[in-house]
This record gives sequence, C-alpha cells and structure tokens, in this order.
Amino acid sequence: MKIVLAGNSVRTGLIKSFFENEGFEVLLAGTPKEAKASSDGYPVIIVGSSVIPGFLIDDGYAQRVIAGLEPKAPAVMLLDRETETPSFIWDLVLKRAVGIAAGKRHVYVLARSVRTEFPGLERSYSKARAHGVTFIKYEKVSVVQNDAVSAVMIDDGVMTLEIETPLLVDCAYTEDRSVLEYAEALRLHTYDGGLINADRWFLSPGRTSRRGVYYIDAGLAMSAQLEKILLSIADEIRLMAEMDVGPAAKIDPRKCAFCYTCFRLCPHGALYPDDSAVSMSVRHNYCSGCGICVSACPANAIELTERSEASGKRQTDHSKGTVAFCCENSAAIAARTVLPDNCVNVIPIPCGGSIRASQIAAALREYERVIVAVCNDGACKHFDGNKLASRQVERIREELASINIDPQRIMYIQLSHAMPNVMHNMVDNERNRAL
Amino acid sequence: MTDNMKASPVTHSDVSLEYTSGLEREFGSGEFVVTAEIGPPRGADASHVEKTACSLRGFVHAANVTDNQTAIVRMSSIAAAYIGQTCGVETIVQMTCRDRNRIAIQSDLLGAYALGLRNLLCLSGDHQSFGDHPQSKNVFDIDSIQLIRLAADMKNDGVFANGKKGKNMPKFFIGATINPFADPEELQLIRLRKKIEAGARFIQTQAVYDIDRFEKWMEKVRRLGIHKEAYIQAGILVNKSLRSIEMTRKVSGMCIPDSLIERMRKAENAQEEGVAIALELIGRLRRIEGLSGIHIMAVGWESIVPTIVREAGLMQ
Amino acid sequence: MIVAERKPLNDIIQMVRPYKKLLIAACGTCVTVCMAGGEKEALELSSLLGLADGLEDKEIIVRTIQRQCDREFILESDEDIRAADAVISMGCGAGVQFIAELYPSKRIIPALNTKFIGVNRDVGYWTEMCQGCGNCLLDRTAGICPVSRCSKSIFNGPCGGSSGGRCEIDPDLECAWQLIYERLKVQDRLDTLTETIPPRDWSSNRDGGPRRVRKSSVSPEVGK
Amino acid sequence: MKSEHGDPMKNVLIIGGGLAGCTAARTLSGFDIPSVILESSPSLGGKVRQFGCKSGSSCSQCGVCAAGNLWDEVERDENITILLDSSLIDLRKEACGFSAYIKSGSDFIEKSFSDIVLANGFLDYASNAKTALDMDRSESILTGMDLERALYRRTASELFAEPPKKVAYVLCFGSRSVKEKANYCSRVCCGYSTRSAKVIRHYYPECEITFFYMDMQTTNALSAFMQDMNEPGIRFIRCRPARITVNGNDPEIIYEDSGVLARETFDKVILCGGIHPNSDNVTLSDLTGLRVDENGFLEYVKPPEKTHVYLAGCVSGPKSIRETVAEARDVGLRIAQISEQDGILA
Repeated sequence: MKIVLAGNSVRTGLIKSFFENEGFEVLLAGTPKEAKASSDGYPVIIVGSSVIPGFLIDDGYAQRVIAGLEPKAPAVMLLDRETETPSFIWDLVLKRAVGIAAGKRHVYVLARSVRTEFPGLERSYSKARAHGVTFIKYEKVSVVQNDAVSAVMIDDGVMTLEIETPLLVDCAYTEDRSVLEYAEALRLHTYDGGLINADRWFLSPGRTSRRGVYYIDAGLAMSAQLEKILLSIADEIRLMAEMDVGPAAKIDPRKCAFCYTCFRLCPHGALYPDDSAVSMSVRHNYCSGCGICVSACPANAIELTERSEASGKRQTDHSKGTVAFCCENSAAIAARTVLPDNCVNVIPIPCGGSIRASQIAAALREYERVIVAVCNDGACKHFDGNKLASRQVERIREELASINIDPQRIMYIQLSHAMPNVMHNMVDNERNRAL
Repeated sequence: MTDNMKASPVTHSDVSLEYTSGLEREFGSGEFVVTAEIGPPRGADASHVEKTACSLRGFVHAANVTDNQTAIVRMSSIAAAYIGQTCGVETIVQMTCRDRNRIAIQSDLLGAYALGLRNLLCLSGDHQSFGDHPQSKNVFDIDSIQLIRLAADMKNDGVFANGKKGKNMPKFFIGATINPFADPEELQLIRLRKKIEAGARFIQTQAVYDIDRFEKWMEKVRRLGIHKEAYIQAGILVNKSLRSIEMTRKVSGMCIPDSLIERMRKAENAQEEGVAIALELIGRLRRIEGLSGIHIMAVGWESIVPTIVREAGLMQ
Repeated sequence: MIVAERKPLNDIIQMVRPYKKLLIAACGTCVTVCMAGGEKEALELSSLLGLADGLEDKEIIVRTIQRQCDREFILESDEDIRAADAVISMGCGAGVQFIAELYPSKRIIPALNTKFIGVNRDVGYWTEMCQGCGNCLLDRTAGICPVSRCSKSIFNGPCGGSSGGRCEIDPDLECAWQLIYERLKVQDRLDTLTETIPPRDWSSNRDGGPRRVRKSSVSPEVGK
Repeated sequence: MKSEHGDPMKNVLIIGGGLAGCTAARTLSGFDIPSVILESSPSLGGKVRQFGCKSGSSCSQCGVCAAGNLWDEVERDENITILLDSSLIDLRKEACGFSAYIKSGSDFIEKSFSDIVLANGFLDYASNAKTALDMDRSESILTGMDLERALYRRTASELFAEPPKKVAYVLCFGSRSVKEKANYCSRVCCGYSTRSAKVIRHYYPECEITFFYMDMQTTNALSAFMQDMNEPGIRFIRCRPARITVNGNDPEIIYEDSGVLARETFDKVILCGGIHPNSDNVTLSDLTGLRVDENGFLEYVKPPEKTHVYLAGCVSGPKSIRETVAEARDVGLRIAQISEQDGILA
C-alpha cells in the first residue's frame, strides 16, 4: 500500500523507514503542491518539525555543556517567556533539571505558572523537588547577558531576586508554521489559529480534519511517543483501506454540469475532477457522508449511497403538526432523549448543510411547522454545515414572505445532544401555540 | 467694458460661414478669458435663457450652455445657445455622447453652425443613472475624444465621420474638459494629450478648490508644453451654502480641502463666504503661468457671476 | 457561460395561475452552473408554487432538459410538453424561445431573467464579462472589455467620474479603464493607451440586427 | 465499522459501562469481536452521559459530543452484551484466557474471556466531600457533576432556577493536596470550569465570576480561549480558600488575598476537581495482578499484550474526554490486532 510523506523535517528519514518496515511503500512530497497532487489517491502524512532547544532533547549535548561549567555555579531554566510553555516541554525540563541536580548543582526552574497536564508530570515534580530543584513562579523577569555569565532578575510580585548563572536555558520552542501551507494545499481545517490536528471528532493523535490526511510534529514527539503515534496511524490506514466507509456521495455523470460547487463546498476535500471521467468524482475514503454536496449540487446529480436505516427514511406522518429536520450529530439524539414520539416527526439528516430549500418548502405543504435543528457554531463536524443550513432557512423565509406565508413557520435552532431541553421547549411553545 | 464686448446680437441671417469664434479671438489676444454657464430651463420658456444671457452680457467673454446636465432633461443646448447668442452673449454649445449616436451628433453640429454658433465643448456626459430617467437606454456610440476628432475632421478636412467630403462644413472652436485631480494622474495626462491631438483647442478643468495640487498639475502641463497647444481655463464653482459645498464634495473625482468646508460651516452668511472663497481662488489662479482664463460654474446661482467678475477685477 | 437569475416568485405565480397541468422544464447546462434553472431550482420552484394560495390544485411535474438550445434534447420531453397546459421553462432566453418555437400552440412561460455572459467569481456569485458585441478588441485593452465592463462603454477612458479606481455610478464597481491602465502598466504596454481608438463599427453588435453564425464547411445555405 | 477478519477465539470482558468501556466495546465490535460490559449502576453511560453542553455563543470544544451517539450505538450493537447492576466477583487465569464469576443483579454467571479491559472510571471527590460537609441540601453549593447536570438540563433561556449574580469556582478541590491523599492534578477542572464560566456569562452577562485557583492548566489551544477570560466581571484569585461555610442560604468563602484575610458571600459556589481512584480499584488489582500506584490508580506491571488485561480511562489516572476516547480506541485496536500465537503485535 502506498502512502505519501509530506514536509521536510530532519526526521522524515526515520519516519520513512518506520512505515517501510510496517509494509508501506513511501513516496516523498517536498512541497505543498506535490503533496496536493499525490493526495488524490494515497493517504498523506504531513511531518512537521517544530524546534525544541537542543539542550532539552539531546542528552549528550547537555552533558557536554554541563561538564564545561565550573562546579558550584547554579543553572537557570526559564519558561513561559513569550508564550505559555506547553506541558510536554515541562516534562523535558524536569527530567533535565533532575539530571543537572544529580551532579550536585543547584537548579532554578522559573515559570509563570506550573503545568501539570502531561501524564506523569507530578511524578517528575516530586523527583525534581527531592533533588533540591528550586521552583519560582515569577511575574516579571529580565535577563542581562554578558559573555559567559548572565544575570537574571526575577520579580514574583512580592520580592525580587537576582541570580548569576553561566547556564541560562531558554525553554521556548518554535512551532513549525510551514505546516499551514500544507494545510491549505490539502484543504485541511485549522483550529484556534493554526492547530491542524486538534480535531475533536477523531480524537486520536495524528488525525486531521480530513480522512486519509495525518499530521505528526516530529520535532515535538519524543522517540517513544513518536513511535506510538506512528503505530496508531499505520493501524488507522490499514483499517481505513479495508473498511467500508459507510454512506458516501455518488454522482450521476449524466447530470453533472461540472460546476465545481461541490468541490469548493466539500469540507473534507473528497471531490476531485478526475480527468478521465465526464463528471466530478468522489474519493470514498475521504467522504464522510455529510450530504453538503447533495444539497449544494445545482444539477441534483449527487446522492448519498445508502443512508443507514438508523437515520430512517422520510416518513410523512400528517397527524403530527410539526416536522423537524435534525442533524444526527446533535438534534436527532436530543430529540430521541426528550421528545415523546407523538408530537414531532423527526427526520435525521447527516448534517445541517445537507438540508435543501426544496425539502423545507415541500415539508411546509404537509406540515404546519418545520424545524431545522443543527449543531452550535463551531461544533459542526463538517465545519460550516450549520451556517449553510441557516442561509437556506433565511432564503426560504424570504420566498415565503413574498407570497405572504408566515416565515415564522420555519424555525432554526442550534443545540447539542447535551442540552436536549432546548429542543423540548422549542416544541412546547410550538404546541401551546397550536392549542 | 471694452466696446468689442458689446457684441451686437447675432442671428443666423446676419452671419456668414466665414464668421469665426469671438472666444477664439479673445484667447488669441492674450486676454484672461472669463466664461460662465447658462443652465437651460426644464421647460420651453425662451425668456428664461434671455434673462440669464442678458445678465451675463459684458461680464463674460462667452457662456457654456449645458446639455442635459447630470442626465436631467432640459431645453436643448443648441436652441438655448442660439437664444443666448441673439441676446449678444457668445455661447459655447456643449455636446455629450450619451443621448445621440454619430448621425444625430453630426446633423446637430451642422444645424448649430448654421445658426451662427461657433464654440463646441465635447464631453462624455453623465451616466443616465444619475438623472431623472434612469430606466433610459444610453447611446455612447462614440466617446468624447472620438467626438473631438469628429468635429476637428469636419473643420480641417471638411469630411463627415465616414470620411466622405461634405459642403460648407462647420469649423468649430473645439473645447474639452479635464479633471486635474482624477487618478491615475499618469493616465489622465495621456488622455489630455489625446484630446489635444484629436483637435481640442481650449480646455476647461473641473472645479478647482485645492490650489496647491492644481499648481503642481499645471507644472506638469507646462512641462509637457500642453499650455502652448491649447488654452487652459480653471473651473471655479461658487457655493452658496454649506450643503452645496458638501454636495459638491461628493461628486466623484472632486477634491475639496477640509479647511474650506470648515469655513463654510462657521460662516454666518454662507453666501458671502462662498463668494469670498471664489474670489481668493481666482486671485491665486490668475498668477499661475500657462493659465489662459477661468470658467465660473455658479450652478443655480447665475446671478452672482457679475459680482464675482467685478470684484475679481476681471474683464477690465 | 450564460448567467441568469430566477424571476421573483410572485411574477411566476401570476403567469401560471390560469393553467392546471404545469411542466417545469429545467436546463442542465449554463443555468444549472449558475444555480438559476437547474434541476435543484426546478424542484424548489415546484414545491414553492405548491405553497402559494390558489395554486393548490395544480399538477406540477418537473423534467430536466439537458440543453434547451438543441432540438433533440427538447423532443426527449415531447409527451410531457404536449400533456401540459403550460410549460415553465427555466432555460435562458434562448431555451424559452426554442421550446415556444417547437410548440407554437403551447403557452411557454419564462421563469428566469437572462442577464449576461459572465464568469463565476465565487460560489454563487457571477459578474458580467462580455455582451457579444461581435468585434472583439480585448487584445488592445489587456483582456479587459470596456464595452461590457465600463458603464459608458467608452473606448478612450476613463471618463471624469472614475475615482479611486471605482466607477462613479457604483462604488463596488471597478472602473474598467483603471484595470486596463494597471494591467497595461504591468505588461509595460502603456503606449497602447496613447493611440486614440477610433469610433467602433457597431454593425457587428446587436445594433446590426439579430445575428446568425453559419459554419459553411458543414452547413449548406438551405434551411434556417 | 465491520471488517471480516474477526477472530472467533476473542471474547472481551469490559468492567465499566462509561465512556472508556463503551468506546472500547464499539472499537472491538468493528472487528466483530464480542464483548461483555459489566456496569455496576442500573444505567449505561457512567458520568460522561450526564455531562452537559458547554457551548455559550459558540462551541467551546469540550469533547462531550464525541460521545453523542455512543450509547445508542452500544445498545443496538449485537456484538456487545450489557449487564447492568453487575460486578466481577472472581477471576481465574486459565490456560488461554480467563474464567470470570459475575454477579448480575441477583443471579451469578460464570463465563470465559480472552481479554479483560478495566474501565471502571473514577470517584468524584467533591460529591462525597459535599455530603461530608453536610451541604448537599444547599442549592447554592455545586459539585462539578451538579454543574454538568445543570448544563445538561438547560433550556434556550434558563440555566439556573434563579439568575446568579456572583459565582465562585473553587479549583483543585480535592486535588494537589496530601491531606485528601491526592497529590496530583485532576487536569480537567480548569478546562470545564472556564468553559462553563463562559456559558454562565452567556446566560447571565452581568454575573460576576471569581476563580480560586493555584495554576490554570490551559493547553495552548485553550490559551486562545483564556483571552476571553480577562473581561470585566471575571476575577482570578490565586489561593486555596481557607473555609467554605453555608450561613442561611448564601455560601461564604474565607480566603487570603495578597496577605489579607477576606470573607465574601456568593450566590453559587462550584467545587471543581477531585478525580479520585474508584473504590473497587484495590479488588480489581488483586483479581488481575495489576499494581495500585501511590495515588490509588491502577498501572501496568507487565505489557498488557502479555497479561491480556488492559486499562482504559480514568482507572489509570485523571484524563480528559479526548484522551479517554483515544486510549479506549487504542486498547480496542491493540486487542483486535494481536495475532493468535502469543500476543505479539501483528
């Protein structure tokens, strides 16, 4: 099976050999453009290389530096200088501090706040304290560097302290921002200003917003951890290859007008203009069946292969005054937990973005009221599905108002399965209105 | 007022083809030429034109007669210009490309010349969406530069737009407009040169409020030698209220320094302040080398022109 | 491509009111791409018409004609057209007229307002680029057409009203001549601007009367 | 996730029907590997099923939605047998696998399994402490779990019965303290306290919120989130409250702020923190041979592939929802991937 390693980190070679003896054929893509081209057929692993101070990673180098210092001089390790030092760097700092302190040298660790979030960090703390490492929480720090010795002035809000040290370690790490070009080329979704794998849906290290595209920051992960993440990615790729992916988009070539709307709106980059075909084609392992393309396609040329019966066919049930198009990731679950069956006809949809204006209009012919219930802003698994839904609702309301039908017959609500009562009182005050 | 100012009324019968433009003679004599504007009425009342023309007689060398300004329907420029001429004021016909294709334009030029009108100002014309018939179809068969060329070909080669010879063809004194403050400046200067190459012999600029910028512009014009190929008049717009100067400022491509707006805002008598500003501007404009005169645009306040001319010491 | 926009719902409703059996004919090419008259919009129109008061009893069926500007595609829906009391064509102006021509006794109702030949700037956004004047001068204006993209279609622009690169009639509208000037400057061909473009030969434009194009190599003189 | 290379031999016992247990079960089911979930309480879902949504004006990515559909999927999955009100009585190592004695409700079952997953979750220290301080009658003292239930029950217009004007979060309540035998950070409370604070401010914009904290554990992603925290009306006081008392209905906190002792009353006090090891960890360790670490959580002695006993979730220490799901899925994958011979990773 072929995979593509994108990005040029110093450890790409190591990762390449790992995958080779996992039985994969590894292609290399040095630039975002190459990565984009090769991403058509094969899984892509983007290798980032953020830079951690060598003193913290390279034990040999650290030993040589420490050996060069005269015996009694204290060592100072400075954290949280510009940005908050992440907890995995704390783990490295504490291990290094214990190493230095073992050589009967006094070690100061200066930080704005203590991070305890990394597994096993407390253990490293107690070990460091046992070795006599001094922790100081500072509010302001200033450093005067003069050749061999640097003077560090610390102010912890109560008193100030000055330490002279020949070894001042700035524990800041520089993030690899070049990865964002790959993210753009491969149409990945970025979170919180640049994180491309804080994807809460797939919840495993290495995954990105797109199936089949993974991300490893080789600079950060230490060897043990790196191997664990590479292993889980290798398993994932093998699993994805043999697994049938569930509902995926299918395009009727006769109808496709090749207008690229689906290509542009697909949140997972699963559609690509396969030049041999007459129409847009779907990359099944990337498609997550959200249905946004189905709603967007002006030629009505796309459907989802098989809607799992759990989401149910559209039962028209006139006895109920209301129909609710519910996103299956939030509203449909909420409806199942709080709505008794008799008052609303719940129609699960894969994502708010798959709702079509014609579905809402058609529903209005059979029901007094139509509810479109989708995820909260920022929670949508397909990124902007809920916003697409609100625009469709807005447009239909305008059309209805122009033929003097009460636009409020359509309701748009945002919720998650963990706040189901929003669904409940929406239906209640609708029911009292009906009485 | 010098005697040649009291031009005797000119009707079409007492004019021969050889009669040439008085305005051109004034420019040629090195006079600091002053022109103003007659805004034709929105009806068929000739006396309105006569009244305005007579009030201007002796105070201006010539008067533009606008052609459906801002695309608002008014009496035709040629008719009003003729009426004005019969009252003893030399008039400048304005011709835009918005409402007529090249056939109508040429036939109007023949008619205008036959009526004794000798000065022609060629403009593109405001888009109909500004006017009172935004639904109308515009023409723009030719643009202002092509119109200048058309009039010049008639004058120099006696030919129609199709290149064919005509008899007794009009020989207009041709003028054009330019906005010294429009960007990109490099392109606007190229267009000015194209207008002159097409045959424009006098140029009326957009209203000048920012003297420093205008002086820099005139410097560039002098360096290109344009002031030797065509007579340049600086436009002066007289505002009679704060609202009027603020409205002017919104016109696309207009450049009015904030200081002038503030003066109008603080003035107790806005009309006096408006006149004072105009006079100051005229004072400074007169000292600019290469400038052959000014064109006073007192939109809707034509009665103030005589006072301005007198107070500015023009037309001595 | 040809860009069109659906008429306001009420206008369509007034036109279809007297007819019982309606056929909505979508068109599968240009107006699908510009999201005006494709199958999706046809289905939407059908369900919206059903909601309008007074139209409940209508029988509406929806068909998609791949291209309404080719006879064979139209004739594929021949029965449905004949069976309908009126046909709502969601094709561009050409489509509406071609169906009307093939079924002279049938009432054909236009659902779209055809606008211009344009390009897709963004999902759901198109701008006019060409009006088919029949005598292309784009080589002289660095690929920016003054006829369709300048409000006054002038050839020796810009006019006095252009400021800040924008057209005086609409601040969102870029002045075509500003664009031409900038691109010619980039191509170091500003000298082309110094030559005055002579008055246009508009006979190739719509002004020259309805136009025809005949490819003599395949199309004999005979027949329309 | 169905795939055909299921292994007839494999049959997994999962202790605990919470997020970790159910995720592991679903992952195994993806490989057609049957599993039995023992849930001591009468309902599936453990604590995470009661967690509420922390979306204010927009989703704060707390991870609760990862478990949105999990419970229905488990209940509908025929590869998974769910035994409620049941617990493991005895476990004996057999030639290959284990035989387990299970007390399910009133009857006893004896069944053999190839692998065991311990996913019995954690003990919420604050709930017990609340009863110890006999404050559970008071409406205005909330534990983390009470807060989650309030978030779950909220409607479009209402979060609490009556709008609070002053809310206090007491962080590290029952963590990072030798006294409560919890010398570790519970790691999740800074996350859910700041996220829920934004929800409270969303419902009640004038409500003043005060955090009594030691060190805010905000991951980088969250630090962008923290910027929203420094608006007027949100205060951070770095100290551990000396005493929390309830006089009448308003809780009162006595604390030391930069050297000065202060007393302040609040409408609501939320005690956050205190993920403590589950009480049955000791018995499970005896049964499975895994070791209890210094804080009472279980840890591996030999690699799980050898002993066929895996840990998933907070049984091995405080974890966020995201880490729990990742770990549980990883456990499922590794059980499924092991070839038959002797547990060497395929």
